[in-house]
Amino acid sequence: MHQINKLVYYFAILLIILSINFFLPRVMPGDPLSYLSDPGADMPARMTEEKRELLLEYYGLDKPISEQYISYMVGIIHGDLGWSIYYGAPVLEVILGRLKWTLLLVGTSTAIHVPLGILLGATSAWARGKKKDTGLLISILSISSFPSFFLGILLVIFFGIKLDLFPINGAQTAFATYSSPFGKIFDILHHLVLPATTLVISHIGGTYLLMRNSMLGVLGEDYIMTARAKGLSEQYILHRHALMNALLPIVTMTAMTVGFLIMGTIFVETVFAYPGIGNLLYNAVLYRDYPLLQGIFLFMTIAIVGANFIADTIYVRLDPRVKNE
Amino acid sequence: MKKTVLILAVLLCSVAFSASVLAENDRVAATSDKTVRMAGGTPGGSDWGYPSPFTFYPRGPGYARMSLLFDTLTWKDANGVIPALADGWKVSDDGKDWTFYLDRNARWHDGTSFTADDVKFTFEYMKDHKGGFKWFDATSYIDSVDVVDAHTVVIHLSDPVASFLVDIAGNVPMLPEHIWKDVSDPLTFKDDDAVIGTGPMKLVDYDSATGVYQYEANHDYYDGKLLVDKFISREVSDTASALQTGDVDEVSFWGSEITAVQTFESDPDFEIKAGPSFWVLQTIFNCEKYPNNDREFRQAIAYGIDRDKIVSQVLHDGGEPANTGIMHPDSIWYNPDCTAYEYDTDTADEILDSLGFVDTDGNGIRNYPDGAERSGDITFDLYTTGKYNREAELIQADLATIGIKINVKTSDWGTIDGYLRSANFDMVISGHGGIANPQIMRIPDWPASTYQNSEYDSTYAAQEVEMDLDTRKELVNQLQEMVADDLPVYTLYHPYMWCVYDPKVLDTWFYTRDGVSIGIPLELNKLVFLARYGDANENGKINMQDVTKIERMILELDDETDMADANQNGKINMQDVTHVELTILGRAPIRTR
Amino acid sequence: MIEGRKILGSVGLGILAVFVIVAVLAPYIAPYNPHQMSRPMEHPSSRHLLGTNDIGNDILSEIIYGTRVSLFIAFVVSAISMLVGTSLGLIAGYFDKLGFVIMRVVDIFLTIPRLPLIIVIAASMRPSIWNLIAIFLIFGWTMTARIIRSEVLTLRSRYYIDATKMIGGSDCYILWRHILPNVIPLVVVQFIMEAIHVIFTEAGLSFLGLGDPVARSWGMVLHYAFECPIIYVSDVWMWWMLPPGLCIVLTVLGLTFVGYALEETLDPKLKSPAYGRGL
Amino acid sequence: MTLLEISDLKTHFPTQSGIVRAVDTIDLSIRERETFGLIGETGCGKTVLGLTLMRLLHPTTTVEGTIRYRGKNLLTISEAEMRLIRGEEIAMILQNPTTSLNPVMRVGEQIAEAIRLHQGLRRRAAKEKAVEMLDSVRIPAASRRANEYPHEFSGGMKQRAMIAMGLACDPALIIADEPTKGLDVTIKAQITELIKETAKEKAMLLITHDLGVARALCDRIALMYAGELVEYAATEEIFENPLHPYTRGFLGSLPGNGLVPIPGMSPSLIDLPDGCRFHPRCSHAKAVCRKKHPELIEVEAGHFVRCFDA
Repeated sequence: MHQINKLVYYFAILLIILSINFFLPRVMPGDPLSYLSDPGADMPARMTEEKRELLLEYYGLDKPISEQYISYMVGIIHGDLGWSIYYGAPVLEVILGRLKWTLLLVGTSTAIHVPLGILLGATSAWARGKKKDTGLLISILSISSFPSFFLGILLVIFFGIKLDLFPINGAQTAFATYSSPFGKIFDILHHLVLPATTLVISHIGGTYLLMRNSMLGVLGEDYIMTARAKGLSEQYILHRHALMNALLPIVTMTAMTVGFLIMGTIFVETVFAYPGIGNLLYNAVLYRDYPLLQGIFLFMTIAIVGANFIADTIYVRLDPRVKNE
Repeated sequence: MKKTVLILAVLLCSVAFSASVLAENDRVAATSDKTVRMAGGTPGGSDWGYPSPFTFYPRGPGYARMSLLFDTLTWKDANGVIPALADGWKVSDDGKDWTFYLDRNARWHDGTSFTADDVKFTFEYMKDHKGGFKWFDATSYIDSVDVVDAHTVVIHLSDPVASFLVDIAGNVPMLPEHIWKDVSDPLTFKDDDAVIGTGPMKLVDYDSATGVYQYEANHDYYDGKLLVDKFISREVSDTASALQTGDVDEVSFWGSEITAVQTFESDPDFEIKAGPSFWVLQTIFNCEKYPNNDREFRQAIAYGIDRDKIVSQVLHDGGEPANTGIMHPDSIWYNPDCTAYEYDTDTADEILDSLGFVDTDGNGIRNYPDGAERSGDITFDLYTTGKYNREAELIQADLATIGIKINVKTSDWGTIDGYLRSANFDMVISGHGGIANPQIMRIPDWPASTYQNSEYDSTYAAQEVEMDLDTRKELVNQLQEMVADDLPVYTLYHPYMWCVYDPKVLDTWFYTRDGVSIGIPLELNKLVFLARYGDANENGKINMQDVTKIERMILELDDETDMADANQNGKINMQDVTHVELTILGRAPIRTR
Repeated sequence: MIEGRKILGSVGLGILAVFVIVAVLAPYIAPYNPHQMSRPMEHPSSRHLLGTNDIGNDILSEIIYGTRVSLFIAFVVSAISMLVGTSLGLIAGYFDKLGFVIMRVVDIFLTIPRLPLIIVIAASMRPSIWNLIAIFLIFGWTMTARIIRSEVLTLRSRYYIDATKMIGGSDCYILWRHILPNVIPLVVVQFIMEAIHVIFTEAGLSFLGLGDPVARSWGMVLHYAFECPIIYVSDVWMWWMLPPGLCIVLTVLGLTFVGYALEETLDPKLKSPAYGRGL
Repeated sequence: MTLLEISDLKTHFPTQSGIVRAVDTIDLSIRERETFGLIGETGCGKTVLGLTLMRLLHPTTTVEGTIRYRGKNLLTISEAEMRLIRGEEIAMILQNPTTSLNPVMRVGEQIAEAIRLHQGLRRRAAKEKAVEMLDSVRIPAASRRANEYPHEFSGGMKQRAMIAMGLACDPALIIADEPTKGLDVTIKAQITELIKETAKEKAMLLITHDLGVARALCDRIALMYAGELVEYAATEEIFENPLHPYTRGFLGSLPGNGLVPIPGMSPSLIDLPDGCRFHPRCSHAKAVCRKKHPELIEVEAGHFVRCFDA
């Protein structure tokens, strides 16, 4: 029953967001063909009214809005996200082209910042009140106060320009030919270092603080005392008893911030010319590319709902109490 | 704990370092081919679409990337129109029938010969798929196309088109019939076949996400030897540093980016070429809405805007105050006699006073006269996209001194376009490119769509079909004067352009006469990749001794050339030829005077 | 650590105080009007301590006035979010049926991809300060409402509220006299959290060019600096990019310290000196 | 024979508002196989005494005096040595089984981990031993229950599990902190019975405020007030012949004795009254009680009292 409720709830949320996402771009002034006539670009692409109408018809934008809405919903059910007007390609293809890079970037940074944040948070809590804790706390609070784009710029200046250690443009060397199969992997990793570091630094504070607080709470729990009374070693208690319990809120938080993690890369993408979903969204807004905008929102929503679902599942595995409720 | 962090950090660094070493090796390995890399744009702005004629994004850079693969009948170099797929051409007296003699050596990338059938097919295909070629609607002028023989084709127009050689022959990419005849929806056709053209480059790879294009040279090109093996256009986060760190070999700057250009001036590793942008920034007035519907009011505003200051403060002198008649000073259409509204607040005040706009409540802002459509302080919104905030701020300050209050509102182009379309605005700042071609002055395509003047419209229509260049120029001059006097738009400035490049990699960069195609102010003209015809020592000049055969020479014969035919045997007497101008690049026409 | 918390809190307050003073006294402190123009792109000198920007505005003055914009937006948004969020949280926690409805709305808001939607709205509206504030407010109240509600639920289960009810206290009276004072500390922490969030997001949007171009915040100064084509190939970043960036960093740091100190003081669990709870 | 000898023990910890003198000069000894009851109101420091013996307090706590266990001073040995004593030699059953069991770990595993640690058994063997232990504290279907999580246990079962955990490594001394707190009467009786059985073979320090339980289980009883012992003697002696006014008051508050509460509140351990610490609440307080701090004196053999009146 609980599961069904949850599903109904997710479904309702999806429906609401899909609708917002259909109507919002359409109430904004301008239409997808505006970009075709943007004289602010470095070239006039002139379009006659006749051609405008032809294109509106071609993209089905001349139909009544209710009809568009229905065909949009039907399309989604069939897994057809439509055709991106600006990119002239299937929306799914456009999104997937960017998604791999976003996932690489977000995935790498999350794979580093979550464990590292947990580790540091636990360390800090374990050493509560000692110099180590204070030092960690102040330094992590400090680096977390850097907006990601500012941090990225500083990294570019120092490691990209001054020291010339890392590339600062893009996700890989453009169409380089590699001497070994690992060349490409290394090249991609090399390009990944600075953007991923930026994301790790700007996200680690959240995980760290939550973990520290959660751990402090757990360390105050009676069962930790019980474990100590059994003569278990501090390390063992930390790993076997405290960590598991302290991780529970981290799981929830990480899931809740998935949307932010994915979209937050837009700043890093801008600074490092990294291809990703953030810039895609920005362009989709500028070009009023309705199908693409809808596609990105759908994807984001699914990612968020999916992450919550996964978090729920993991939570059940981690916390036996939830299962029986 | 500290140990763990340290180990992690070291790990990161070592991966990075080994990667950099490996990547370095790879780059060295890759340079056995001669590769040219250019900065295609900044994040989100370096993807210009799949470079088929129907899927590139209809912007200058998109067209330029497509035009490397697809040739047109004619093309342009630094001096003007040159032959491309057509070796030569002639036009009938009424200007309606154009005969093109096609290059016999031209081949499609798949080896098939290019023939007159392809030309006929191209125009018919575009007619059948109206709206498909978003870039330019070429077909409305064309009546029919006749194939005379495999290498001769006649294009019949319904009305004469004065700019036919540039706007249509030099703009419409030729399609291979054997590929496109089976394609029903060109907007979705993105196979490898969709990029088979006759051009000097072949597409190797394209990635929309990263905005990277990779081309390889078409070494079988019919129109000259290629100087490079590969060409890459890629996204960079910062153009100046990308050039400096060697991520790219060529970047382009414009306008206020002169500051970046200056940093390269003293650098011996780089060379700089300057060129015109054929672009203007203008304030668009709503000629249908009070108070901007009053011509004199608009003139007062024009006097009240200090364009020199905008050029010096915002552009850092990387441009010039604009021709109030719109056409770019470097174009042949430029009318130097348009009213120039020299900055003069006294004149502006006088006009406003005489119109009854007086500051009655003493708050420093003029008031609308009693009984007018609006009342209270003169205040209205100035819309701009984020790009021109700086200019808007200056205008706001300038107009405040003549007692007009402006609220700067920024919005994206989609929104502003909506306002323009519905004539729901007071003033908009917006740019306009391609001002080397009178076609941009057509209303209502032009953003000044609220301007209504039947004389203007008829003059425009007249110049469109006027085949005599001088007469046409005169008509275009009149159009410019009307714009300058009536001020449906008030032009602000023309920025300059620069390309900064590493001459060791490629040193043939140049700016095209009146812009690539219909006025793209880019240095990315396919001719930069071609060795100049007969230029054995590659010094950029043709070696006459290398010219062994001239297949066909085209002379623009007029009355004066006849005079060189002293013995009147119908042939020119070479001793009368005082000057031979050889146009560089490709197989250039030899002009005689 | 007890001392450390106090020190951190005071340092945070000190930083914030400096910025607030700068914001309030901007016209007196700033050497120039931020819109006044002199020669563009000047290097730092005695006339312009941080040089001038691309159109000749004094960068120092721009930053000083930017303090006003950045802090104003953060303050207004956080204050209104706090008011709305707290009220709705109180109501939702106290009245079950209304609470259910409010919490479903909150859930939906929390599931909507927040940053993308903000970007979509901001890009099409190209906001002025007030538009920005409105955009932030759409989402600002939700987290506060949720947190306050769960706190109210905890408080409500405590006996003394039932007791008050038995002796005839009205719902309003209970909310006002018994529940509100107990959630105030939490509200203050939420206020700070929201302020940090707003400062970051506003700076980010401005950096993308979606801020108010006329009332230039720190983020907007950074935006123009980033747009400058020689920012990486010259030393310009040192006086044009670093100072506004560090202002953001310091403000957030100040808020973080204060928030942290408050939180530590408030949470009895974190205060206990011994491991055991029963002590 | 004396198993544990505490002398001059002081446990103080610093807080923001001042130093908490939770255990302030305590001397007592526990003999082998003896059940020793430590009784006092909430907040008198009896749990801290238990934790002090286990050395489970925060490092900032200052502990003075000596705790001699089989000749070793527990306050001076290394942490590693101490760990070997915890659980194996001295086990502590913490109060409040609901929070003292790790919610995300199977009960069997929680018992087995101490066995694995101290007896070096492998996982499987330790598990079997844990089941055995659960069985011995009369948990039905022990092998199934061992695989369950604490939230699946009832309150009484959790307490049994706690006891099983304490007994797992066969310690010489068990410190049981309020083992019957919060249980309803029938369960309490069962648990008391269980403790009585197990205590036969072992020494036990039973910390409680439940005199009934103490009387049923203990050989000797000590009463603690405001960080110090005020009276201790054999169980029957305490009940028959209580000498300290606090003891008398405490006995008087028993349900069987008319439920007369001691007036006033126990003092804050930070701000202790001068003189006798009980004098503000004592109906017999005299001038001397306000000024001088009474010593613990042996009024009869084995019966110690801290009162000028005794």
